[in-house]
Amino acid sequence: MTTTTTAAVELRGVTMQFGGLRALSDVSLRLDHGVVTSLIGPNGAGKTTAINVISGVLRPTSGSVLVNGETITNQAAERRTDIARTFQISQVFKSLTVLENVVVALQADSGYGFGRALLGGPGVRHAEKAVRREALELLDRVGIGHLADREASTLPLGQERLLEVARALAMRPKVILLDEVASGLTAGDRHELAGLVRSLGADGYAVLVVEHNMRFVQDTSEALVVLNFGELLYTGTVAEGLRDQGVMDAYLGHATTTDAGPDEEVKSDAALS
Amino acid sequence: MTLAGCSDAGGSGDSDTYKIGMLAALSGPSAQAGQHQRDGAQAAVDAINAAGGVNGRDLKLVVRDDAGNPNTAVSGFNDLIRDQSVIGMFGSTFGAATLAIKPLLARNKIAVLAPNTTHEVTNPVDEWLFRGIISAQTEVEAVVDLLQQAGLTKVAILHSTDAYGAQGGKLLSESDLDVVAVEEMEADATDVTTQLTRIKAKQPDALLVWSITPGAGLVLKNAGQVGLNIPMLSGVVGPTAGNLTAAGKSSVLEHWLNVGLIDPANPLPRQEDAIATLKKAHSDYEPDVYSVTGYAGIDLIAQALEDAGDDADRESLRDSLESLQDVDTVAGTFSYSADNHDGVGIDSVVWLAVEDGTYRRVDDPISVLD
Amino acid sequence: MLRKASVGLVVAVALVAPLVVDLFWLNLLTLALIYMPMVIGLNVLFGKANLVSFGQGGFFAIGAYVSALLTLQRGWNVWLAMLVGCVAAVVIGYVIARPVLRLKGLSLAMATLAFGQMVFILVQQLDVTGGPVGLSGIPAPSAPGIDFLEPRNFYWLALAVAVLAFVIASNLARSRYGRMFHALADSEVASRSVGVRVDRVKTLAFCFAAGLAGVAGAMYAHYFSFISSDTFNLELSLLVVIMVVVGGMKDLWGAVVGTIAIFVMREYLRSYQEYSELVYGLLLILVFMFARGGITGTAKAVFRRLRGGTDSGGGPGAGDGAAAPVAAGPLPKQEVGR
Amino acid sequence: MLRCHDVSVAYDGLKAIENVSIEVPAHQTVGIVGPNGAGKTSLLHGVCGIVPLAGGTVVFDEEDVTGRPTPDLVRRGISLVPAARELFPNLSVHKNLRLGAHTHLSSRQGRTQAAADLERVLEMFPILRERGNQAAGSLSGGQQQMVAIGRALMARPRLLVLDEPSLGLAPLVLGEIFDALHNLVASSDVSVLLVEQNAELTTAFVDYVYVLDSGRVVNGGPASEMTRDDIARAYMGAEA
Amino acid sequence: MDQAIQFTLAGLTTGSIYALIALGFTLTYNSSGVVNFAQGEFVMLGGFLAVALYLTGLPLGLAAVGAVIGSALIAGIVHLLTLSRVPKLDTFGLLMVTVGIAIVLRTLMLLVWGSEERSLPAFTDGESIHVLGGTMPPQALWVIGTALVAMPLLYVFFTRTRIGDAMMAASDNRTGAKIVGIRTNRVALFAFMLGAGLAALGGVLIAPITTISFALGLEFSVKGFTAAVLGGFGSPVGAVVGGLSLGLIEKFGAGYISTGYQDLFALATLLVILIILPRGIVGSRALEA
Ligand SMILES: Nc1ncnc2c1ncn2[C@@H]1O[C@H](COP(=O)(O)OP(=O)(O)OP(=O)(O)O)[C@@H](O)[C@H]1O
Ligand SMILES: Nc1ncnc2c1ncn2[C@@H]1O[C@H](COP(=O)(O)OP(=O)(O)OP(=O)(O)O)[C@@H](O)[C@H]1O
Ligand SMILES: CC(C)C[C@H](N)C(=O)O
Ligand SMILES: [Mg+2]
Ligand SMILES: [Mg+2]
Repeated sequence: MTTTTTAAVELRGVTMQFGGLRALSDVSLRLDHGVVTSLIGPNGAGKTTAINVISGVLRPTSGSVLVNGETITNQAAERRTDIARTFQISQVFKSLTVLENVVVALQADSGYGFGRALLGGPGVRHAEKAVRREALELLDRVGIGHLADREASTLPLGQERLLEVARALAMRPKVILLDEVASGLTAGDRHELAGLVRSLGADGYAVLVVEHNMRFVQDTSEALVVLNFGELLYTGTVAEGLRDQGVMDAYLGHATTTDAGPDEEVKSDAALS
Repeated sequence: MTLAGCSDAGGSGDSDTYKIGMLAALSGPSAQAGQHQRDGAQAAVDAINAAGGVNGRDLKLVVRDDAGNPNTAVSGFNDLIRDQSVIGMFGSTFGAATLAIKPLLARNKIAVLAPNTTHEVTNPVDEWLFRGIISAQTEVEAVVDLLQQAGLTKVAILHSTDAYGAQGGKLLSESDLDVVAVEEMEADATDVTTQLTRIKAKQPDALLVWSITPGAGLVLKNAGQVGLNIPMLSGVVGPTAGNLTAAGKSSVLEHWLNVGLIDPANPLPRQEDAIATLKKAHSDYEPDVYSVTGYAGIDLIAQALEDAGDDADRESLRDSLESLQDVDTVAGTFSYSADNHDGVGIDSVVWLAVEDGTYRRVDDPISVLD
Repeated sequence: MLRKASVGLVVAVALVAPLVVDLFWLNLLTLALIYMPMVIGLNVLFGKANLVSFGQGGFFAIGAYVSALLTLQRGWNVWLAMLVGCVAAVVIGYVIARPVLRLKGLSLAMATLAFGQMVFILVQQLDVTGGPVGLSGIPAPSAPGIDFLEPRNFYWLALAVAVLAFVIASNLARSRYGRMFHALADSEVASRSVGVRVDRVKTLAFCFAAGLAGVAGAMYAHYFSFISSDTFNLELSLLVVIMVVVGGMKDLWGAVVGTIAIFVMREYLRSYQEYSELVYGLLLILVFMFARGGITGTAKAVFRRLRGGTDSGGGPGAGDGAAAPVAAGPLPKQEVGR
Repeated sequence: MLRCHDVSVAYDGLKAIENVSIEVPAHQTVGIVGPNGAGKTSLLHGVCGIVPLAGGTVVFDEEDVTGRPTPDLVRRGISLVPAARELFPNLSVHKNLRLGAHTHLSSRQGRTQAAADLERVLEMFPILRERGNQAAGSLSGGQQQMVAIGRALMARPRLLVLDEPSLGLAPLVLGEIFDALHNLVASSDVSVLLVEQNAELTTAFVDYVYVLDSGRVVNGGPASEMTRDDIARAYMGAEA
Repeated sequence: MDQAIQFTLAGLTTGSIYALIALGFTLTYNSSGVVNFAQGEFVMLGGFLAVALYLTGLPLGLAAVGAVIGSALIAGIVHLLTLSRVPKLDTFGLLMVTVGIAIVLRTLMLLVWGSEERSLPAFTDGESIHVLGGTMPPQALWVIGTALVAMPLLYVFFTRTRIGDAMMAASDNRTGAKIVGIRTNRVALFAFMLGAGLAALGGVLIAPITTISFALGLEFSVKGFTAAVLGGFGSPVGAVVGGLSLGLIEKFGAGYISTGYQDLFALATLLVILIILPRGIVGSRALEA
């Protein structure tokens, strides 16, 4: 882990409150370029919330979000073009084809203007052709190029996940946040996806992987962040993290604990763990 | 009721009938007006045919629904004139619809007799467009005269937002009366107590109600509810006979006065035949302004056809309409000329008060107002 | 192939029709063509971006009155006035887009309905519009050698405008904006996350629809030469929605088909007097019960079935075997991770 | 208990599964495995009447229930946990769970029973007790999955149909759920039809496995006799 | 001051009718996602049936009850013929079907009962009631009272009864509802009938103070819909709050600003409220449609 350079993304003391519930409590963490980080924790620990805060879907109650050292806490989601993400509960554009899903992301904040869109013409056709080619490459990269012309609503679960990954890549982001992308994939697909994720790290992206499958975590990540009831439980390497007693107690099992954390309301979560 | 449209679509132009086109608001909120008008026109056609027709030929009414809407009126109009054998037209029920077809008449060379009070129907005069009822000005003139005679000059106005109500309201408020309140209502409103409350606060001598059906009926109901008990007057569209029955013994009725055309129970000599025919044809409602104008319109067209002679066509019908003089109809005594397409004036007005839940012609309207 | 053929057929019919039909049908077709841009606009707004507007009648009225008044009272050239009428609709559309587009679904329907009704009331109440008595004598457009009072000539004009509206709308639908409309309709949060400026894109769609309604209104005023407030009531706005949905929202052709179908049906039924509304209502019910995709959607579905169901209904080129679920599902992923 | 014979499901005229025959004997657990897009979900939805069958028959409890609407099947004792969860997002967690017992709530006995069942479900997923009044749509992904499973249990099914129940569940919870399901099958007359990507879990849990591929059953046998290899092949290019 | 009282009374009376219609919207929407634009026609149908039954010589009370039940039965038949057969349509498709239903009902009423307006005698005789200087007909008390009783009943119905739960579930997620054994078709039918019955009740109640005419349905539908959205679509409390607010806004706008602009004022207020509170005053359950 490179702590000397500026972090690709940094959360500083982020708290996210939903009514009486504190989904994130004073969480600080960082993602670095070229590093795949896994974020794990029990159900309801705040993992998706963290992704929502980083990607701008949610504004934190307090604390700040930095990208490349710049504070962007209040920037709208659509302006955070350096940050791409997938959704735990799939959000593909169902009425578009698989290819068009990717094209939307490729063109969202660039491309010809409204006037040219109305007039059409060879310039537009040319741009369209180019972007389709590019989209197809991305689809091939995640392995669903052969589905390019299918309507996304007809995809089975597994392929929806891969499409979301392709769509995220299409933004040409610096940071990629993957929320349980491997869930619902067959072991074989998961294995291949792990390879893809590793290669993203190697390509210099800062990648955040949220997963419940430890095999996938081990296969993809060097860094590990563990959340528990909205609190940071561990940051460090994957290898050490998975052996950490606290992490085992809270998340992986083997033993139960009554340590409920400071938040009154979520005490009984502990029983669950 | 028959599906009139099915049979005539072919338009065979058979030489033993005269086809008269009619545009009417048969659907939409004011369907009652259009339907009564159509019923009246049909009754006239049937009566004329029973008496041997015109120039030995039968009349035939071809009706199109325009829902009282200007743009559908244009389609209806085009639908009617494409049948070359339609020789002249009557309609439409509402002024705005008539105005929408006004620009098309000269181009299609077809005369239209319009049962509308709306000022613009005859201003400017269009060669092909004739008015078949007293004008808004005439109604207003009659009311203003009467109020001045009665010394009730401090008045309030409640008018509907359609063309009839808006124009009447405007003319009244520009008159010499001392207008203390002008309130508006939708003709199909369901509650006007607020308007009446505001009016009551101004303490006028009289209330002038200018609204197409069913607006006036509601005023009648709501006035009692807010305790507004002053003389009320309306133009040719007042509460319907049904409204009067429903209102029962409301004290509001004691001082209600209508600019009218007929008293069904006590017709004028020129009206007797028509009223009898209308009553026979439609026993479920009393003849009203709409059925009466429908009836009178056909009478006028029939008279013009007769004048035009055996080989009447669209143009000669227009010419003879324009030269009609002193034709007695149920809606008044009509005379046209090249620069006057209005037909009737204030002498065709009949004053109607309410007695025992129905309209009665009164010769001394002022007495109703005190 | 088939598409090209049917487009050719439509064009041929549009070109030949005015030469063979009588005045009644010519007027009906002209009217349909006049309304068509408005329906096309709503087809894009509703069918693509899933933003419903029950207030298009308001923009139609703005186009009509602005253009009519500029010519009647200011003596402007008709063409210029129509253009300004359209621009006025866009500007008003822009002003209300921001606040109104934060709403969705039924709330949006209500808000736009309210807007349309507010315009209606203003038109009814203001002196300058002539209220229910209306404005008469609105001039027809003029061009050297062409008399637009001649109904056939106005037909050509209306046809030209409708075609233009169709072409730019179909360009738009196939452009990156068209895709973004779909995307934000499917998932706003995902759209934002891939960088779609949702508010801006929605506003563009809304203004586009407003502008086309404005054009239609301006054409309407100069065609009839008479307008009055009665025309611009709620039923007009509802009628536009009905045309869009009956024609089919998924396809721009739906706007064309829907406009003509509803016009022809309504006007043709008028001779049935009181019964016309009954038939109209029944037809509406039947269309929505049995032809969910509207006329075009149903026609497509039927056609697909006739062809033996090899098309998965996906985008262009989806008609080959690769789209069949059985074949497509389990293909091995050779290239993952390369 | 459940016999599907030559079942087909089609979307827009295109078959997603074709002539699939499977059987779930009473008191047994049956798993269906196969690659993404094989048609597993389609099969479950066809059985439960969520999508219409394009062919074949479904017999439940010796009675032909082909083409019956879903609510009827629920009343006969078939409960589905769909992969898409299909919760009532705007209703509270409690309401969601109680609605699971909807068909029993008309009798007093059913209501007391439901109250006890609710207690059991909340013991199984204590976090749901905490979140009782929260709208189900605002729960975390895993929490929603718990509600989906809990809701199905509330119906006291005799055949529990689970589509990828492990989706989004943390390992600890997952283990507990499968333990609980195991106990349920052992202690009552519930049968289970399970679709699950997690091969270890599946083979450990079920008595019998079918392998589905490209819309057809390509293999099947008692879980104990299926080798790891068989299963791995079913998932295509598996690593183990 | 007297005027303000008078406007308040008028506003509450009119608002109560809006509230009843809005409650009907709420019912059908909550159980089947149907925004029933024929709701206003059922107001009129109720009124017409009551008049027709009354004219056969039935006592007023029986005629009223008969009209409400009759309207609900007719609604049931309509639903079975139409909406029951298209459970999969989306909100706007369903809405369009109800627009068609409205047109058909309106025309049938016109053909059966003609275009003449109808009315009923007041339920209770007596002079206008004087309240703090304002007056209102005794009938207005019936109207207001009924709306105020209907709201808590419906609230309890939705939140405390099994069938109420089923309705909420069915509208929230139809597939989900089927999965837990709810017969969504029956629920939808029942709700449609109940909603129509409520609307018909409104029609019966106002028949003595306003006009019953085939043409007024659309107006009532629009006002009821407006009220429902204003209060928060899908919430029974919202329906009543929205209905009463709309009635008051209209009457005060008309009373203190201008009767010509009364609707403009009401619509503008509605827009502002929606923009500030996109989910209505009470808060809608219907996030998106
Ligand atoms: N909009 C919301 N309103 C109320 N509570 C919320 C909301 N969103 C999330 N929560 C709560 O915040 C907590 C954290 O949720 P989050 O989705 O971040 O969990 P997670 O770690 O992603 O869990 P999982 O592994 O189950 O996906 C949960 O208890 C959840 O119920
Ligand atoms: N609504 C639909 N419309 C069209 N095709 C569909 C639809 N739903 C599924 N399919 C197709 O049917 C096939 C089987 O899909 P299904 O969802 O049953 O697979 P699955 O085995 O459950 O996959 P997964 O493991 O990814 O969930 C796929 O090819 C899919 O594309
Ligand atoms: C007096 C009525 C017959 C109304 C009249 N036709 C008008 O609208 O102008
Ligand atoms: Mg999560
Ligand atoms: Mg599946």
